[in-house]
Amino acid sequence: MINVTLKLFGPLRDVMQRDELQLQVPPPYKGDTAFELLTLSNPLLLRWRPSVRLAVNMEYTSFDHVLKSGDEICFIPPVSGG
Amino acid sequence: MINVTLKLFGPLRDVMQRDELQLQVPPPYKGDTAFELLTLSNPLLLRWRPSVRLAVNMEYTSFDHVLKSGDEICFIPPVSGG
Amino acid sequence: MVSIIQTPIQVSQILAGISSPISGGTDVFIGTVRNHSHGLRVESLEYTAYIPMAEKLMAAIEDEMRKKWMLHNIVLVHRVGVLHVGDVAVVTAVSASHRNEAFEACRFAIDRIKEVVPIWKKEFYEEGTAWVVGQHDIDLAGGMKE
Amino acid sequence: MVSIIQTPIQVSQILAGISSPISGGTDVFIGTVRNHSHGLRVESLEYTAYIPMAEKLMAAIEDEMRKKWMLHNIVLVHRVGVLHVGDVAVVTAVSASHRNEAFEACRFAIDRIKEVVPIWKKEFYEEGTAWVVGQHDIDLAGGMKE
Repeated sequence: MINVTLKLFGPLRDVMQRDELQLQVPPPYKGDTAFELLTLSNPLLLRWRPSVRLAVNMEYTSFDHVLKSGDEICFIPPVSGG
Repeated sequence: MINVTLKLFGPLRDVMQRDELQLQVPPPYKGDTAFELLTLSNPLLLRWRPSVRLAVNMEYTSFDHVLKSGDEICFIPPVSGG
Repeated sequence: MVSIIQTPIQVSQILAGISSPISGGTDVFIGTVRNHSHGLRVESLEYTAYIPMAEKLMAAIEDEMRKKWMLHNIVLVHRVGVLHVGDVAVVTAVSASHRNEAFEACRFAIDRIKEVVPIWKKEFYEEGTAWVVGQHDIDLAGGMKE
Repeated sequence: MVSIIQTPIQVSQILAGISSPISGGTDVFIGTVRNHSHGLRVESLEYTAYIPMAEKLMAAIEDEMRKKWMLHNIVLVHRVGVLHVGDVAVVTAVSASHRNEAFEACRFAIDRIKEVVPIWKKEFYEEGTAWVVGQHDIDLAGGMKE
């Protein structure tokens, strides 16, 4: 298991009612693994899977990115700045 | 003969050293006729013929536009605003 | 210069800093809060951002702009927090020797900000609230009144 | 709103008047006097205009813009007289519901002004003076020092 910090923003923050969570991610430690873990605790998040992007340490990356302990990750809902 | 007021701007004004001239234009009273008349008094203007546009009563028009007495005309050198 | 700020955006200050003796053209885009959205009357809205990542991506956009065009000064600033109708939410300003570069780069900047920078807008209507998701949809899960 | 003015252009005032509660985007182009032109160091310049015709053509440009795009407020202003490096010579500002219209119309406005509005620029260099004729050439007949 590895420990990562999950940041929550926008509609995902509202669903989880938290700004940040510590996650213990099991193998294979991928972005996908972390998202599945999260949906176990709150299935309402499932509908966001097709539209979120993954950021690891503040860089966009793919969902098969392999996480390391200490990573800061964020599932980025569709942005609406500007 | 018809009487028109000629406005002069930019490099044409500098050549003629005047802001405005009254011209008596002979038949066929065209924009071209007025320009030829002007070049008789100052041949330095000849080099501007290919690049000037004609405005009659503050509207761009062609050099075969037929002038009327009282028209305000201007040979517009290439503009450089902005 | 890029920033995410919580206080009102001072457009005049941005303009004072953007021009330079070698610049012939400056293009400035100012995004303001509209009183309507998705057919609803907007009363106010709230922008939240993943601030350090947003500033990092805005700095990356500035780098991209400088690679694509010959530019002088660049200011990209986005406000977060609660805003009301007419408030300035975002400014992208670019000065260059010639207007073509200024226009193209300014347009690129706002397009990229709307595409990639992690900022989210929640709209408050008389009927309830909604997150705006992406540039065209709203998510009503937050709560419309029946 | 279009105008030719002899006094400094107050960009802040233009901005204050251009936005509206129904506008989401405003694009502003600001043309300033550069310190170089055609390879020469510019000390100052003088714009002269056939003022009534220039205002008439600027009003026609505003009409064209409103026919081509759905726009809210439009300000087109050009300064004439003696200007120095860094001074604002022209501003085109457009507000619209969406940024695409604002950008396209603002670009169209400055392009058209440079193309058709009877305004002429005389540049003053250490070496002499020249009329700028069209957007790319200068006429040296006015007088360069030997």
